[in-house]
Amino acid sequence: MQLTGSHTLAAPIEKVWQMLMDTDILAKIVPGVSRLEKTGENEFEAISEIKLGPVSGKFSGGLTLSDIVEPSTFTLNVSQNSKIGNADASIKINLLALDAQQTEISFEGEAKLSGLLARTGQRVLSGVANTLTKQFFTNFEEEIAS
Amino acid sequence: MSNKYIGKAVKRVEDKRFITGKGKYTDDMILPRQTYAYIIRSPYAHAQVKSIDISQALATEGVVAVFTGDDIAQSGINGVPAGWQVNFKNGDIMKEPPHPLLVGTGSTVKHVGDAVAVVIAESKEIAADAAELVEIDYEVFDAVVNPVEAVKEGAPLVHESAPNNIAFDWEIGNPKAEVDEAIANSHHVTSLEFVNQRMVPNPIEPRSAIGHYESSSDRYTLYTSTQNPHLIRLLMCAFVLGIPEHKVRVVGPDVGGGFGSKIFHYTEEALVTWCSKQIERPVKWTSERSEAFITDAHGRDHVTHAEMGFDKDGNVTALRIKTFANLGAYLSTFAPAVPTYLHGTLLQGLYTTPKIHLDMTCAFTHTNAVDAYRGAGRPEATYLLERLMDLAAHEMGVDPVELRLKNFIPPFDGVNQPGYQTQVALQYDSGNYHEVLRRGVAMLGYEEFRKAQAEAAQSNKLLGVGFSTYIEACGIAPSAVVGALGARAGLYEVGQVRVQPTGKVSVYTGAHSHGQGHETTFAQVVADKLGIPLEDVEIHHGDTETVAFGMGTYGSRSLAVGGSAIVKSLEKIIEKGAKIAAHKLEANEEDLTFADGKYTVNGTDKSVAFGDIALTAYVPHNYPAGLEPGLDFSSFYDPANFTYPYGCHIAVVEVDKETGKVSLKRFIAVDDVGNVINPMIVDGQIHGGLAQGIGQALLEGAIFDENGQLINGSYMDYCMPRADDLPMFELDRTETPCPHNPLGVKGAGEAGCIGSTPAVVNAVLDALWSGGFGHVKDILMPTTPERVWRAMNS
Amino acid sequence: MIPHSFDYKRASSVEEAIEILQNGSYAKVLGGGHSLVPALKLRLNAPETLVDVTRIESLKGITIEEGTLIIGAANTHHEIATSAEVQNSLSFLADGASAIGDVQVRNKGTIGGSIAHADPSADWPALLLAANAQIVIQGADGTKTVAAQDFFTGFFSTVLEESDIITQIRIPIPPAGTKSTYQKFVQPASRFAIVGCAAVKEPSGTTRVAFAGVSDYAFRDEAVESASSSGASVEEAASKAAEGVSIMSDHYASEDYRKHLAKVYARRALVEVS
Amino acid sequence: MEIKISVNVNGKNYVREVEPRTLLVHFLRDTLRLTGTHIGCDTSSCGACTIHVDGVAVKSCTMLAVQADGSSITTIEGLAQGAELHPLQEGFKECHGLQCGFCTPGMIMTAADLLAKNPNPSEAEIRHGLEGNFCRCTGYHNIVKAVQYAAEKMGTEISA
Repeated sequence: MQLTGSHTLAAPIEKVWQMLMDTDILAKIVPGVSRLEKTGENEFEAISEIKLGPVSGKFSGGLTLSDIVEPSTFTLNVSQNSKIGNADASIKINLLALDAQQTEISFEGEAKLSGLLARTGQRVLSGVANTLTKQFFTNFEEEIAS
Repeated sequence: MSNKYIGKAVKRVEDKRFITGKGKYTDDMILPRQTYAYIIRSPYAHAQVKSIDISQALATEGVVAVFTGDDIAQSGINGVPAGWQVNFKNGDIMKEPPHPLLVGTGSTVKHVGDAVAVVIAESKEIAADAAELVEIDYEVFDAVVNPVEAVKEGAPLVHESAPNNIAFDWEIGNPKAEVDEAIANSHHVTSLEFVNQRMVPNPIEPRSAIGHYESSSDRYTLYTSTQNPHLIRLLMCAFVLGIPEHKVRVVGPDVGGGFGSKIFHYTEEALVTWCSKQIERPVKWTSERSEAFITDAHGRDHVTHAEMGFDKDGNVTALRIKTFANLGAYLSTFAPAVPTYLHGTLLQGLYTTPKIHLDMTCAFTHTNAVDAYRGAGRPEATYLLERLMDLAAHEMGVDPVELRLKNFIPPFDGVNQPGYQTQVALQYDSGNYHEVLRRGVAMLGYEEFRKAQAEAAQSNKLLGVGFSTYIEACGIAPSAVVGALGARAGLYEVGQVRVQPTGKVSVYTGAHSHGQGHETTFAQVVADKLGIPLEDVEIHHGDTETVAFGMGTYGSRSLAVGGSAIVKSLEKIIEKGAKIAAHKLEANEEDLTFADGKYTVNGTDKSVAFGDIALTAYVPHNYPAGLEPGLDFSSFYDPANFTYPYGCHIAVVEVDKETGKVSLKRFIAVDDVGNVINPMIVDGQIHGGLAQGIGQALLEGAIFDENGQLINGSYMDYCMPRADDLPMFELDRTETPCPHNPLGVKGAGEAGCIGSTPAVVNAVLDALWSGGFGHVKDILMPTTPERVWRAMNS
Repeated sequence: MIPHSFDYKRASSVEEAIEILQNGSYAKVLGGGHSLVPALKLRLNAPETLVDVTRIESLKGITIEEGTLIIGAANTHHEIATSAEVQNSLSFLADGASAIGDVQVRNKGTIGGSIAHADPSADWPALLLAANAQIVIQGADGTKTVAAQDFFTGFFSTVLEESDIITQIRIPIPPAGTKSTYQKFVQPASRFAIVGCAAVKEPSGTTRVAFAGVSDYAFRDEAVESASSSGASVEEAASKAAEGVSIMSDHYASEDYRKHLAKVYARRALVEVS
Repeated sequence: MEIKISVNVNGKNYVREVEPRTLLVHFLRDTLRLTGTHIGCDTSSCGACTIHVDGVAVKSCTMLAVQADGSSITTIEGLAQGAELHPLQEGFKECHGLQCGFCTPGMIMTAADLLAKNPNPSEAEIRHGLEGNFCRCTGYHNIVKAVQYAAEKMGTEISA
């Protein structure tokens, strides 16, 4: 599953970067994540819960940040396991200052699904990707505004 | 002798139980003290099992046992082998890593669905709940799913013992240099690269198996939804579990369809048998559909580059093929034979092609095993030939019917004219190939169709016609031949006829019916040969305890081989009966004629009925001296050759130019399956085969993503034909008897599935060509609306 | 095929159902069950409680009152497809209902369950959008009526709160001479819409066009509507379909093919109502 | 926690305790041992489990047993009137509308619902009416004929 998107946030690049590097904020804006605990340098344990229509699943696993180039890019690696299937995603996130108050955030990556999710969920996967992307940016905007 | 039943559309005797809900399929059984197995399967296509923690599951109330691959390995069990060995071109031995029943700690899973642990519990609910408590840690590796990619340098390895993922390579036909030269010298060469996609057989009954070990007798019974119980017993006992065969009974009760996928010995069969011994209770496993998608063997999956050369008159000069066949992660029972002996040997088709060469590479990938699926190799050969024929006709601007007629092998009956020796090892038995095509074309109304097509070409609904002619090698086969080709079993069949004292007849056959209607067709043969009512005959099959031996049902072999075995026994019965009759009638045996159920002294009205003979055989008070009592014979029939059904299939489709959607408007099939015992059942077999072949052309196909996940692994995504996807079929047949078996039959089970696929795809292309899209050479199967739309807009 | 364990409660009134839904456990409303039960069987969801609302009398019945067609939320697709009230007033809803799933699904699945579920490829949402339906919702704080256009908020998402029950669907019967249609391009395996286009054209020229299957959720296509309402040709109006929305894709129909189909089906629908 | 349900199946009343999660098809097959109703998939797609609940065809794999409480159920075992086969059962036999027999009970129950709603269906209506049932053996040709046979026979019986 390809994950791509971009969005302009009304905040300076430094602030956006700081927020992304802040575990508590990251936990709030990544859709579904309910808990993020630091387990090492740029390594976290993540618990998430996805409820989408008929599907509701609890996932757990790791989240790591790599290839960090402040304040412009890093890669978010997520590995989440559940009884209905596992998701492993690697997403490269880029920040670009449009002006002093506006930052374009874009990402590109791929999520690999396995198990029952991969086998039975194809019909709605693109919708899931779109929805999670939208949620991410909405959450981000809300967090900036708060 | 007049036939009362043979050749008649006798209604099926087995139907009564099925239409009243009294069929007995494996999952319908609940044995006393039965337990339920839930198999935990890898969600990854390629990963190492780092650790397995079963403690929580084991502690769950109602859980009887949990086993892992380590337990299996400790009891010295290696895994399931292939049933056929095909060696490399250079003579090297085929790579054959066994398929473990459960993948143990430290080992790698090789496809999504590879089994890792089994939870056995008092109920299926408890088993399913406890399975969630088993914690398995995997380290995931890259996977490879495509056979062309798999053999490239550096591709992820499926088995360390198989470098470059090559199980074996193989070739057949004329020397490659001769074929290269003939292609080079051809006036026209039609070349095509195409994929024969992966199919999921999908019998509607998911597989099920119950292992039942009884310590009192130290005996095992395995109930399993299989097409050949004896072969399962042979493989499981001798090669997997090491149990003496006489201690094992395998029963294949009513089986809800197979289409090839239930021929093979699956790991689950050995697993429930083994587990049952460990816990001394019956263990049942029934596949769920989503589980079936990732554990049943799939079919087809070839990537091919083919070239067909023609001279300036349109005669085929040569055929050159390079194919990569995907065998999946493990070698399933028949897997090595399917792309080779069941495929390469059919590349002559119905044509006089003088030079043929196939170069085949068989690859391991991180996917389910690929094995025989209805037609098994022969549909792949037919698809290749018939797509090339229609494309060549299009490219050369000649009529596809004329091109075929020009290149057909001339008629021969195999008696007065010899069989036809092909360039690819086989000798065809008999055939009149021109006739089936002429009949099909007449049924179509070819000229009128082309007029209608020309009119439709101006509209948004294009019309197309596709032709296909096919031949298959069925009724496998002479044991000596298949043995020389690498089969690890003989391919004869067993038929036992037991005449009861009252003249009723019990027949035991090693063929296995899972929809084919053996209980009726075989009874028709027996009733007519003995001149007794059909009701007096009962056919028994599917139980190793009652049937001496057998090779099961697949490859359209049941009647040709199994039926012939029964006929051999009937001949022995009649011959022995003649001795008894001669004694009773005080006549010479040579002066007797057996017909219509009685022995008559020639030229007199003195006769004795078959029932009297039967009674005398068992109450031998007044009996020929030196003759054994009883009337019960068993025969092993080993055929002299394959049988060669053939036919012509014609599809008419409508293509919506705006959406690319293909609607099948008509389907004409003229088949020659040799003599026909029950035309109703033969037509039914053809219908079913057509639906599956059409399904491959229009709807079906497994899709693996690059990580080895089957992304359409449910009926929500894997499209199969429904009632409203198909028209009524228009059938006709010719009957050219098979010259080398006593019934003259050739086999009908796969025919429909072999000819129909290229007919439909050719029709789609013909529609496009008529609509001004002459540049389109191929559309991947299934020809989904999007693919057709893209082809038109490419 | 074995769901996780759950409690089952059968509500005899909407109030009782709401009360059960409010008791704190993770509860799901069970209508016909044809979206929920398959998910439970595959263990894709594990509610603690199911509240069966299908036997609540007030959720049944199809009536016409003062120019409004009122469909109780617990009516099955089959009941709607064969209702004389529906056939006579808004026949495209009957046609649409009979295009859902298969016979068995239509015999058991309910309209309320379908729209609460808000599957992006389901037929009802598009039909109700084009019909300008109102959805009556009863919840802890009383009853409210929400326009279909406001009801569907996203991918499998609606305005429903966790203890809300859909009680009725109210559809204004359009003026005489109104034409309507539902054109569906079906996914042959799932029977869901790859593209479903519902169109209603009133004698005044006012046109409503809604799509199922195209985007993350069913939507009214305002560009097509305004073009059509203002007298653009069918071709021209249809060419504006599905622009500016995120388009779904899967192995059966990619994004650009689906978009193309939306335009084809918009045209076919508009031809039917013109 | 088990719940007591009472159902009438093929004319017989049963009161049983079931887990709420028990699917109706499992209740029929495992508890009542009526194994003519089959399970062919897990996504409510194949129709092998089709039965009649209160007179209409439903997929018993997509219904909980508790939902059937108080209902009247007919399964394939209850379709014949004593020894006399239902016209559809007869039609399937006469027209060779079955091969392996696994989809057959569901197919017959669906066809019975179709004929109840539409006693004289066209070929297209029959094919459409069977869209919720897979048959992998017959190619549907003879199933369509079997339904036509039954429709004709039932029509004659009614008019006679």
